[in-house]
Amino acid sequence: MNVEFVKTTCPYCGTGCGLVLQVRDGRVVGNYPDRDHPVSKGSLCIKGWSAHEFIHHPERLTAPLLRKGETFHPIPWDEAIDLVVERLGRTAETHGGDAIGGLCSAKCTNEENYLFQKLIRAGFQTNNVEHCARLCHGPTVAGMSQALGSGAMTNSIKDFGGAECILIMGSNAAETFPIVMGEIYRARDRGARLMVVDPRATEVAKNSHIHLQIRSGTDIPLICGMMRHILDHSLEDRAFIAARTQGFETLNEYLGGWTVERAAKECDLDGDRIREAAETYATATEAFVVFCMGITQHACGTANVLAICDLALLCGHVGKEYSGVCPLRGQCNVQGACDMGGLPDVYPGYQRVSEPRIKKKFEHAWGRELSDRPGLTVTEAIGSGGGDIRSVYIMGENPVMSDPNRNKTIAFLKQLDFLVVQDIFPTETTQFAHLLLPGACFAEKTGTFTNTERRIQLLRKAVDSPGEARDDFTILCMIGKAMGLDFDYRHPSEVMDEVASLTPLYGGVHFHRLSPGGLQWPCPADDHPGTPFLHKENFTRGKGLFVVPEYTPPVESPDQDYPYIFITGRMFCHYHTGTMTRRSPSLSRETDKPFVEINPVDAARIGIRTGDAVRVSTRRDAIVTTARITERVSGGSIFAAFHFFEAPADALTIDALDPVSKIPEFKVCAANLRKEKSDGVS
Amino acid sequence: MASKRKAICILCRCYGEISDVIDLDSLKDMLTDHPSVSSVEILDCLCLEAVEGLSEKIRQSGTGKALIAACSPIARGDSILRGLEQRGLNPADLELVDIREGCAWIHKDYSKGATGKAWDLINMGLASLVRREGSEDATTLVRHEVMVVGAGPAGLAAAASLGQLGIKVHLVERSKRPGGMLNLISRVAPDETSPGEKLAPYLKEVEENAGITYYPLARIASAEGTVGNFAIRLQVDGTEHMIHAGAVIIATGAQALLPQGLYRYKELEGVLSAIELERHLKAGPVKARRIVFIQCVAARDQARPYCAAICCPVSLKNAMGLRKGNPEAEVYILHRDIICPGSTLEQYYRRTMAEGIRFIRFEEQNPPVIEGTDHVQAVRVYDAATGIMRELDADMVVLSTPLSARRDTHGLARMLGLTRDHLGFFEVQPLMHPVETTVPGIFICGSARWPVLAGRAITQGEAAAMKAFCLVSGQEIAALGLSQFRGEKFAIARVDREACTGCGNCVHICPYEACTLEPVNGASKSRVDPMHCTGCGTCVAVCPNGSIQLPEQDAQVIGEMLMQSFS
Amino acid sequence: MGNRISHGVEGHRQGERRAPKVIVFACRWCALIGADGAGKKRVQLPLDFRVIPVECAARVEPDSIIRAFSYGIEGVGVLGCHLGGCRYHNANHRAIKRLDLLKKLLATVGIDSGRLLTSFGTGHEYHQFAGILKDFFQELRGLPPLDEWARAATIDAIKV
Amino acid sequence: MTILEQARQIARQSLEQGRAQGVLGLREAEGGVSPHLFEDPSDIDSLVVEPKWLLAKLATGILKGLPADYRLAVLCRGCDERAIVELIKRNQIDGEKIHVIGLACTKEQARACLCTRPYPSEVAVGDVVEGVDPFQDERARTFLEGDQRERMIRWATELRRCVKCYGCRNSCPICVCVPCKLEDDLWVGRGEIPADLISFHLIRAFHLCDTCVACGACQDACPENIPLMLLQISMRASLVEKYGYEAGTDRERRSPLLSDLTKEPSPGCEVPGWMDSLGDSA
Repeated sequence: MNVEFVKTTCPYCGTGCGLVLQVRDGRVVGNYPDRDHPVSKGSLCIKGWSAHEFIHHPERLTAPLLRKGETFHPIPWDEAIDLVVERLGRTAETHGGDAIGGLCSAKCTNEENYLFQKLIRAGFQTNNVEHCARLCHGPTVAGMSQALGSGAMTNSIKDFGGAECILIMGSNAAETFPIVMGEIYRARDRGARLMVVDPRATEVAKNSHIHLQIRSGTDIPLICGMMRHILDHSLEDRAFIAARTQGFETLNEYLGGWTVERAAKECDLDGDRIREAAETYATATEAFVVFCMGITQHACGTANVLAICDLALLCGHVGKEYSGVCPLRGQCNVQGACDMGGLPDVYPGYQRVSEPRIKKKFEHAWGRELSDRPGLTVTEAIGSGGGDIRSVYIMGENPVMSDPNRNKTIAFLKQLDFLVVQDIFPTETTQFAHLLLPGACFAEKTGTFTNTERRIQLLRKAVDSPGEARDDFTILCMIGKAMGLDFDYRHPSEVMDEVASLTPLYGGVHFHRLSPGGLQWPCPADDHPGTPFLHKENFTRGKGLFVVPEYTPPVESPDQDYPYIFITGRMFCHYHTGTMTRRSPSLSRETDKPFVEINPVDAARIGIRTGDAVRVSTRRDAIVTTARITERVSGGSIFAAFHFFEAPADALTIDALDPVSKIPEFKVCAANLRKEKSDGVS
Repeated sequence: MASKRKAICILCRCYGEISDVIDLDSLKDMLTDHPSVSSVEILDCLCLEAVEGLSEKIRQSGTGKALIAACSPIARGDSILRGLEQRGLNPADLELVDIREGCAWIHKDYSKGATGKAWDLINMGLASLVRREGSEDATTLVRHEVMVVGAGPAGLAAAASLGQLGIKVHLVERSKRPGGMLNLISRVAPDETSPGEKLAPYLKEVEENAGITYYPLARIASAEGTVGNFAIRLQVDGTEHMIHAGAVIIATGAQALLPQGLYRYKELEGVLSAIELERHLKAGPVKARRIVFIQCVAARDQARPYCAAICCPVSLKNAMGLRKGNPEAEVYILHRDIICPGSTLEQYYRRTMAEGIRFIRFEEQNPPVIEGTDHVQAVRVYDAATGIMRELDADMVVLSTPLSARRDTHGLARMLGLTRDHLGFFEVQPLMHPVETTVPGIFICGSARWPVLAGRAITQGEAAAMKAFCLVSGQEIAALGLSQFRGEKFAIARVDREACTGCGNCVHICPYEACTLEPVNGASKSRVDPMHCTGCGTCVAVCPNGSIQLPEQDAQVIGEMLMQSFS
Repeated sequence: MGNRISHGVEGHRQGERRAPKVIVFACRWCALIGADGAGKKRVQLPLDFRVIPVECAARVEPDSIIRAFSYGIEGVGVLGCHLGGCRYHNANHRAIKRLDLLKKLLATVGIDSGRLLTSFGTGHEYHQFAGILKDFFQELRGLPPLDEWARAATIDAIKV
Repeated sequence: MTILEQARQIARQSLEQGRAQGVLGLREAEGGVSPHLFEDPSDIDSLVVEPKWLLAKLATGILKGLPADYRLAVLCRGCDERAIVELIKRNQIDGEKIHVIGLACTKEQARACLCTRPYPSEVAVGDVVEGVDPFQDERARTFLEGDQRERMIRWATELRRCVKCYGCRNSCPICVCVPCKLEDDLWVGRGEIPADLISFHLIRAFHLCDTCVACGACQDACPENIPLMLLQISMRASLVEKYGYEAGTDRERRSPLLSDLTKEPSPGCEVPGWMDSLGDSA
């Protein structure tokens, strides 16, 4: 018998915790926290602890599957590869490269994402490369790069511990980033003030000193009100503003139109709470703003992010070890997928496709002609109802579950000429595919993830993939070679070396430098130690830029037909579309039932008790789910987690987009609620 | 998994005793749409209903499960349940909820509150009823034989009376002669008969009754099996015997202490222990003129904080014996208290005083002192009554020590799973079970349990014989029938082999050694012996993951009851 | 499940805070007989207690006691036979040891160990049972309500 | 010889001299430190003893799949060894198959864990240092003594952080039950955080009342830094005081909670040794 312990990185959220997989005779039999990991320090959340449970699940895809009518049939790899090349090629010939779309994956490694976008860009002269970052931190990337020059979390997770004040906006970190939350509690233990902005009374809110329970989508009024108050009492950091920022005047003017009272009215809060919050944040010597989907998933997402940057710049709370603006990135490698150019407008390292100099560099490196037209975002592509996009290659994504207005998404997928999906399990999306390619899960591959604090960490292969399944690196190389691209890499490390040579951010990143502990980018050179926090002397863009955050209220607001505000989000024991967590026994044991949170007052009015079946409907669609009566949601709003295919919350969500980042407004739409006669679910 | 069938609810008005306080009609309304209720009925007085009618009603209700909300089990409830059982309803399908003693009568002035409470109580009852399962009973065939260990007065009496009842008896004795302790003593207290006459009738029975086999010089090599069928391997000087018995009677007796190192014993001539005196008396008249008895030697002290309760009568008897041998003899009994309970012994005590035996009470903290160089000359004692120090000339001092537990019985205890108290005596079922050990089918009598005089030992022997007879005279024994207690019981613990981690908590805590660990492909799993389990549930409370349960009231039931307790 | 009735409030004088809820695990060999006796003698008792009959005090899982507290039940009683009087060969000795330790744990986390009433051989007679119960309610009324436990778990508490 | 050298030497010897076919310890490799099953003496050079990383639980898992004649040596700290002893008593480990290499903790480590017994029964590596009395620790005391209401609030506030990762249970060497009561909503509410404040934590704590070896794995694993180990301290103290019992220190002795009052502790009066008997035949 052979027992091994393999250190690797957790495949769930962006915290990037360290796992030690216990392997026996080629099977992962256990999973323990890594005691000397820089981020997780021997802890894990419930998902991390059960990260190994789905690896050997019987439903894993184990061979390429070709659709014949309604069913799928296994075919050999070479056939599958030829088919992909042939079909995509045909589309490109007949409709041009821009008729090809590719979704890479925040669940795949940097190397795989790099190869994927290289495949699409070099292979078909199109920039239609996208992934789910669009749906979480699109606005963050857009907003923060505009204001600060970089879209990433400015600091390291450990820095939270040193702050005096932490303002958490639209993040239920206790459920979604438990390990980060631990660091925030550490700060609280040392006397830091916690302030939480959230329409729901989440655990984070309950454990904070100030909970600003705003009306959904009124973050900008709140922040403007705070900034107004800060200026009125001249609590702003004049020196910082003078030395390191520009555009203060325009903002100042704009804020003239704002008063705490007006803000209070918009958010329906008590003005004094806003004042208290403003003073607490401004007077702290070291302060963080931590934010997440509650900020970004709005039609005004980018403006929200800009407002946050303004607030931070105004008080000089950025560019220091214990101060900063910290988006918590959702997926284990969503940061990396963005870094690797999994976006329609940039090459790896956020180098604009529209910039001729950059284009040249990559054309030279890849030996192919490239397109300078930014590609379509996934939301635009689907929103357009298709037509321009004829064939799609999806690697490890499940848009049917994750994208808004599900019916539209399905319609889009159905009208495609060719859809190839590469995944480890059958998903709601794979059922619309023409071809399925069996990929490898985190325990079966070598590569790197970049976590939310820009830490590039190694993934170490522990076991072989089941059956014919191949790790996505190999699959991409097979396709690339078949298309005649220079894809003969022997090992993912060679890909990372290529990345290093082309992107300054990763300039000094090589596998041999990554253990233990990994490296935090920017790491421009081989002798560069990495960067724990950004914008120290200068902002990446030089000076910090104040941008006016134009306030636009939510697209849909409650009316008599749809009297409730419908909020979507996550819960502690499941992850995103549930492809992995719903197949993990201990997580399913915890909850395997969709639910909707309803405030006791509303519940009493409609006569609903916990456990009752209820029908939630919006202008898009309706779902039947189980009621959970709780004061976590305030009267007039209801909340549903989007992990459950039985009652997909995203059948209901609205596909109104943020003009800049094209993120949909997942967090607010109008919904109706009624008791379902039969105990439909239970 | 417990079946979730619905139950019929029968509510009793008790001629207003209940319904005047509790609003039964509104309870009925609410129960009607209760998920686990099939139908509801209100009766004026349950106990006047013919039980046949009732049982029919329950059968017709279809489910066979019934919840009866009426008076307490101790009032009429239990008897109603028994009645229904006798008419073939499964006790596990019946639940009695006490809403009279338990509710109406104790909350007279709070009608609304009482009704609410009744609702909760009924819900708790339903929760337990719909989940409850019954223990499956186990039965075993009975051998109509009994093994009696020890042929002292108790053992002989037991063997004899079983023999007379026609039961095959194996009488096992470690020494050659039967008689045990009585072989060592001169006469039997308090009636002063000779051991011979005392034992004669029993010895006769044992010798003449063909059904009784006597095994002298026997050792028990091993003992296995449970009530109804024990298998015992005997070593009878050298040769091996295999015997089987439906029940076992322990009559191994106790042993005399020697007062080693006390009162200059073995150091001075004329200082001897009670048991030695017995030997002398047995041999014939004892030529001593001044004899001093010292009581409570090595008894009622730190090391042995008990009173053997027979040393006093024995010393009185020996004093009289000495007087017989030599009417001139002066006999003093130095005691801490004379313990002679019961009218017979008290009479005897008075007789000895009348005979001129002298009694002097001393205190534990200043015991008598023996004087003399090589032969005892006198005893100095502080007379607690008069407060003066007395010096008694003595040519013989008798140290009367208590009986103590045999030290060679731990093997036997281990083999049979018997428990012994910290003094080494075998333990019995507390309270109304004087001759029953903690192991079903094993009974005990005589001084093995606690020091007794021969007469008492004989009575106990006969009592144990009767108990054993009741057990082995039947054809088979049902595990459920073994409960020595009145009323129904939560029968037999059940182990979920899947979940059991084999931690052994149940094995170590079970007061009846009913749980054992046995290997099941590589892991060890707990197993419950239905013949030993009394359904007390002690194991349930220490099982870390609830894999051992009482089917009649498992964790689910308790949990549900808690959930329902306050609606 | 089922309908709900509000009750218990009348159980005691106006203005007094709602009576604590009590669960009593009663050994059917003694305390249950005491409870029955109290009924027979029609002794008037506080409303808010529920008796769960058990075969022996030793059968009561500490888990179920803890669970009761987590349901907001403010007092749990475990009433068994007197030492040496256990029908199950000193099974109650084990209960005593175990519950004594449980009290330690409860006390550690600030749940007054008085909330777990363990009493052996004292509830057999009707007046004893009634007495124990009344005293228990008295003691519980003296303690801060248990739901403070949940309430304490908000940030304002950190300030103390 | 440094502690590390001692550890390596002993580990190497137990392999070379065949005292064990494998040594379970920590290895410093390219990825950093992680547990490792050393079977080849030449690997031993990569063996390390820091950080504190408890191996009892791993050992239990590994032993289950090993061939009957395989003997596994485990590099154990005091708590680790105590855990192994408890596991042997609870039939989770075959005592014959396991061989303990005792490693004594440093003063600092003892202080960090508030460990009363920072050393194994036989110390092979390192030097024994005095244990720490938790009741002397300022912070610990606020969780154990003093005003009850304040303590209640302090605990509630701590436990309120719980994100129900089950890390405390998963990392506990003693917790081996499948299924586990904590996952049964009969005992603990499911699907929401924080975990049911009272039932989750007190049931978990009490299940370990007489088996907790105070290794602190539970609180080391807690992402929200809840001082879980302090839940056990007064119970452990009371067992020591009442019965002189400390979990994991004696392979033979069973928990006093499993025996009745007359036997544990035995209230004196053994039948004294000097007593002999006349036997039955004079």
